[in-house]
Amino acid sequence: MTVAASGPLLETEGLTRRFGGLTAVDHVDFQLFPGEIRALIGPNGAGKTTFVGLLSGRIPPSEGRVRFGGEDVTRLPAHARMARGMAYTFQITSVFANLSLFDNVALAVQRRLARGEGLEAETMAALDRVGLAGRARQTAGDLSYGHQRLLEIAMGLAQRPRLLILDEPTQGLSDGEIEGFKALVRDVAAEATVLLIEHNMDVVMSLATRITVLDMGARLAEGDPAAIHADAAVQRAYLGG
Amino acid sequence: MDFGPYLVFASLEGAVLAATLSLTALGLSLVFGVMRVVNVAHGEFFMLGAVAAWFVSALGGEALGLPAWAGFAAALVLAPAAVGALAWAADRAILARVGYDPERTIVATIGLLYILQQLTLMGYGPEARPVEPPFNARIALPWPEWGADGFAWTWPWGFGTTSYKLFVIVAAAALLMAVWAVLSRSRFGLIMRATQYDRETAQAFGIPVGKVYAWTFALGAALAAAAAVLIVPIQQAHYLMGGDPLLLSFIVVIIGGLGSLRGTVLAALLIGMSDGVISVFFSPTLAKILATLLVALVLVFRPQGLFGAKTA
Amino acid sequence: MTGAAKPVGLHALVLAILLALHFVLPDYHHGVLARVLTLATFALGYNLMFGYTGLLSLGHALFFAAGLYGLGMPMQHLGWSAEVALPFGIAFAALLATGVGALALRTQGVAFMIVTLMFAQAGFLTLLYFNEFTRGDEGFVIAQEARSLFGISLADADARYIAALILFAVAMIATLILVRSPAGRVLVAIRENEERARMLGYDVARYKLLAIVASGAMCGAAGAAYGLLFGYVGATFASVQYSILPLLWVLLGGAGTVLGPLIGTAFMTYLIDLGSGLTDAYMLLAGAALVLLTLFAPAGLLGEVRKRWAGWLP
Amino acid sequence: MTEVKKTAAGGAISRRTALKGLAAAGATGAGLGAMPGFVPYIQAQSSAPIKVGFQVHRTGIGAAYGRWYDRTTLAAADLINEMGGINGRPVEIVAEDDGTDPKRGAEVVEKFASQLGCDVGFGTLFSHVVMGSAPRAGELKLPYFVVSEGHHVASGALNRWTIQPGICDVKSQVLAMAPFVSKNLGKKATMIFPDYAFGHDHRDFFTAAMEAQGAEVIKHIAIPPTETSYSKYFPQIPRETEVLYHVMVGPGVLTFVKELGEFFGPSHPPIFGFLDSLEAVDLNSPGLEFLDGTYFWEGMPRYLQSDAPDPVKFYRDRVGVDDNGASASDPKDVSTFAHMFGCWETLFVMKKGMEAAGYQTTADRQKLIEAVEAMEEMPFGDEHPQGRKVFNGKTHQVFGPQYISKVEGGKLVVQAETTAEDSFYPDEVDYTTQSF
Repeated sequence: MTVAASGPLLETEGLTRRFGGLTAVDHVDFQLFPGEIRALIGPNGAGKTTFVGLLSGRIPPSEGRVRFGGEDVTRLPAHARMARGMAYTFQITSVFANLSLFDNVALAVQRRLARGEGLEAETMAALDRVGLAGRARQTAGDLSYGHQRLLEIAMGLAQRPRLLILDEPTQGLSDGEIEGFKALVRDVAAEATVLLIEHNMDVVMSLATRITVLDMGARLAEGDPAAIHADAAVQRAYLGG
Repeated sequence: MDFGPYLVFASLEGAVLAATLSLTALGLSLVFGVMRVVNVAHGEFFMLGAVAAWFVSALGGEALGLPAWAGFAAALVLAPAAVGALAWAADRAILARVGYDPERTIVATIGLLYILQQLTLMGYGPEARPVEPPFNARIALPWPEWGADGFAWTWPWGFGTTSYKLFVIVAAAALLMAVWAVLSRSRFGLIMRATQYDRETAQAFGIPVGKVYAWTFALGAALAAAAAVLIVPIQQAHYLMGGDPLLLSFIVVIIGGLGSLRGTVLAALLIGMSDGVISVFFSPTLAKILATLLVALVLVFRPQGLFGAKTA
Repeated sequence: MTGAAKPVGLHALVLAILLALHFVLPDYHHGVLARVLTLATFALGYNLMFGYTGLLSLGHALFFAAGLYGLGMPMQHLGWSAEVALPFGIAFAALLATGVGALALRTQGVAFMIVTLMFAQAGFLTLLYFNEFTRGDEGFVIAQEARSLFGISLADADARYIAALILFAVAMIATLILVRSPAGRVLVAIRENEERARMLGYDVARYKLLAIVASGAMCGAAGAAYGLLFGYVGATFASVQYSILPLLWVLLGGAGTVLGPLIGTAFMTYLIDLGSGLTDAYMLLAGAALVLLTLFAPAGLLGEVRKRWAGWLP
Repeated sequence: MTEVKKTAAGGAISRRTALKGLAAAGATGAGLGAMPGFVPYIQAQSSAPIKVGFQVHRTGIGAAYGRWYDRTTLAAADLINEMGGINGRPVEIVAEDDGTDPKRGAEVVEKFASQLGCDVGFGTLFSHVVMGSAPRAGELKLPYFVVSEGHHVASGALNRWTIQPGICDVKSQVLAMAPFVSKNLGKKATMIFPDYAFGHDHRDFFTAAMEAQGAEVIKHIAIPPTETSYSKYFPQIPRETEVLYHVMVGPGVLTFVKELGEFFGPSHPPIFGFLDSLEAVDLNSPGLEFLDGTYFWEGMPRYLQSDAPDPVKFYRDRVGVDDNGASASDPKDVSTFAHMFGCWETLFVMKKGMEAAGYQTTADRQKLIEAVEAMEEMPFGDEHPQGRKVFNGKTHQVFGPQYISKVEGGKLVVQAETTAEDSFYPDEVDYTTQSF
């Protein structure tokens, strides 16, 4: 990882996606450096989810490129990007509802284990980290919503990603759960770079080391939390002024 | 027969298939589009339509002494109504209870298929029975020819059709127009489309989704039965006749794009005509193989159907 | 992994019972069970794709027939021995499954059903078209003398049963190992939520193809064994009906359970066999049974057991 | 796999021992023995009926034939029982549906042999069911009498236990037809037939037979079995066709013939068809008027001929067929008259064979086959109302008369009758050299 130490972990150039006549993401240049907790914010319809869809490979771009760890991954399908060290947690909880918690997390773990050795231990460790180890044999669909979000994060962690993309992770969580979540992300940041799409400004302000603001599919502003807080353009975009 | 007349002849035959197929497929497409279930018993509703037509016309002819055209006209009304009622009952008794779960519906309708086939075999018998067409004059067709003596009309050997086959095409077109009018102009059509578009929202707006489903299922079956009544004077009613229309309807629905009336009709035309035209160029079984593979490859390389818009 | 003892023990017990039945069953049921075991292997192959991977194919008769003809044609026309023809039949089915899979997997859902159905129908018609070699719908009989493996005649009732049992046992154990392995977990993940599996970094298309090829090979093995054990090769086995049957067997027994296919096949076979002794309307009974099952046991016989009492069943 | 050998060989012995033990336990009604169908049958006593396992197409595409095969068989069995049965024992027909499916057919044969305690298997028509069932009959050493008209028996594809003594095969039928067709109707024939093995027999043998007559078949049109409309293939009939030869089978036959008429209108060439194209179909169905003046092969004349001899009348009467070949109780229910006589005659051959072999128990099955193989001449009479027959013990196939009829005034009137000798062809197999 000599490259990553100096250069960006993730980089886009002129990334664009059009749906029919609508341009959801419009020539975005974006850089994300190792060790950051980056928040991606913007009003509804700003193109945040489309943008991370382009990053993760769920959506093919109309134009532009994506580089990950110095490698051009624009043409790679989603699964190949994940295999290179991305992890993605869904905005709408998307665990395997009919499988046990163990199987859910084991699926995240087993891909990088050569012969399945240590599968059980690693899986349990990931579950333990989000406090769900005691429920390993339960069916995921039976969990409460908050617990399902935690499971989703456990699956992200279990992949040991270089980049963890969290799409609105605190949506629907209680205040208590949000506090726990924040601690978890700070913990994770020691090992992985985090890209966080988030509506909850408290979470953003307390977690992010840097913030990127999208509006109308374009990058509106970027900076540390204090700078963004003070940015007039950002305020206009949010307040519709 | 020369190539030119043969091509026209085969196309005409294809058009008859296309006409009844578009009705049958439209029935399947409505069920599929609105209820999101695969009705494997759809072909059996087609078969029941044909069998009911035989009963009505035989009864009308023997017991009441009605002429063939009156028996046929009665069958055209009564058979779809009876089959529709049966489908309505099947929806209430079975499909509604499995909650229109896609997989369970497939198994349940396979079960229904066996039940309907067996009951027909027991009540109607294994024979293929004919229904007399209301009229059936052979119409020899002329072919333009430029010979040594200039332009002339010739009458190629075997080049012709029957008045009834032409009637089938016209009647199917009229029925399609009527269905189109119901779907696009009537309140029921509006409610159906709303349910198709978004079941939850429709429910929230007070649309009785359960009732809409039952009526849609009945309408779909009635359309298949109507197609069968039209075709039964050409092909006889037989208890195993449902397989082919089911298969072809599925193909048409997929190629035409889900829930699109225009697409369904166009796809039925395409399938019917290609069935006719391919038979001009190849030996019959080879023609069937090629037509089958063609359909498969169309689906493989245009999974959204030929007429469906590519969704992002 | 914990809890491995129960499933392994159960399946060993089932095989032991099947072996024990060999010694005690009356002739007729002994013969019926040999056929059930062969066809249950067909169902196991189907289950791999449908029950575990969630791919509903309506064209699996193609793979059964590929094994059947892959074995039968070279034996009939080239004088191959069964020892060579059997693996050839299986390989032929697997190869065909690779081709069909590569094309059909570009589609999903109902389109996938139709495409597989169309390929199978084209295969069926091809058998009729080349009737000079295949003898079309009438098919052909494999001579009794040729039907032996390593000097054991499979036309003999005892050898036939044991051979069918070995076939089934191999297929069942292979299924068991696969579904309990990491790869099996991925197949289930694809069935449950394809997009999520992809976003965990799995090459979903490759796993699906793997499932089709494994499924095709297993169904082909069943087809080849059917030809060898029962001596008849015919196009009927490539017809639509034989694509629907494994779906029914699997759904009846319980999709996504290892023993479900055997239970479903045996249940349906005996339903028809006993039913036809009672009434000509046995298909009415079969139809009614299907409707009742969807109403009251939607997960299939074994699936319901797993849901209610035995969550540990693989 | 060497282990298999041990298990299988060892199994053979232990399996029998175990079964004996079970039978002993079964006497107390315990265990499996208590379940229906699990008690092994007990060898028939001398007064018990002779059980004839009757494989019948009650469902599937053969159902229209199956119904009439059923009626004919029961009528023959009743007659045999009135005559005092076979070797002093009554005959019992044990019917089981085979679904017109080769897998189910094989299962039914197994059921006859191992479960229902039948002495012989009998009856099936569709050739793929015969092919699927025959190997099992051979393995179970069950005499298997088929009534299928396929060439599969005489071609040598089956085994010593499978025998066709009651109906001629397609090869002999078309051999007998070719001289008439080429002399009276035309030298250039176009053939339309189903793309089934049955159709291929017609294609191969009739084409060769025409060539032997100095005539030719100028076009083959094979119709795929999944087809439901036929007109689109008719333009392939060449203009120079002098005679059109058609044979069709399955539920689409009436459509096929009707569309043929619509295609030609008033100017059709001479037409020669096999009545298979109209079995179980009323000749006076709407749309068939054009058939007037065309010719048909008939296995046995459907309409009562003015000069019909007594055995023919007797047979029609016993089966319950009216003068038009329909059910005596329902004139709309048309029989499969051209084929179903085979069931009647086969049962009488079986009777004769059992009497010659002194058949008592299933242990005498081999003697039964040998007795039938020894048969040759079968004279016309109540037992053979279709006509005098000659049986070939080597090929297990019978040969007999064929009828050529013309449609006149909505009825089939016999024009010519060929003899058994007209339909002979060189043997293709000698089953008597095969071991049992």
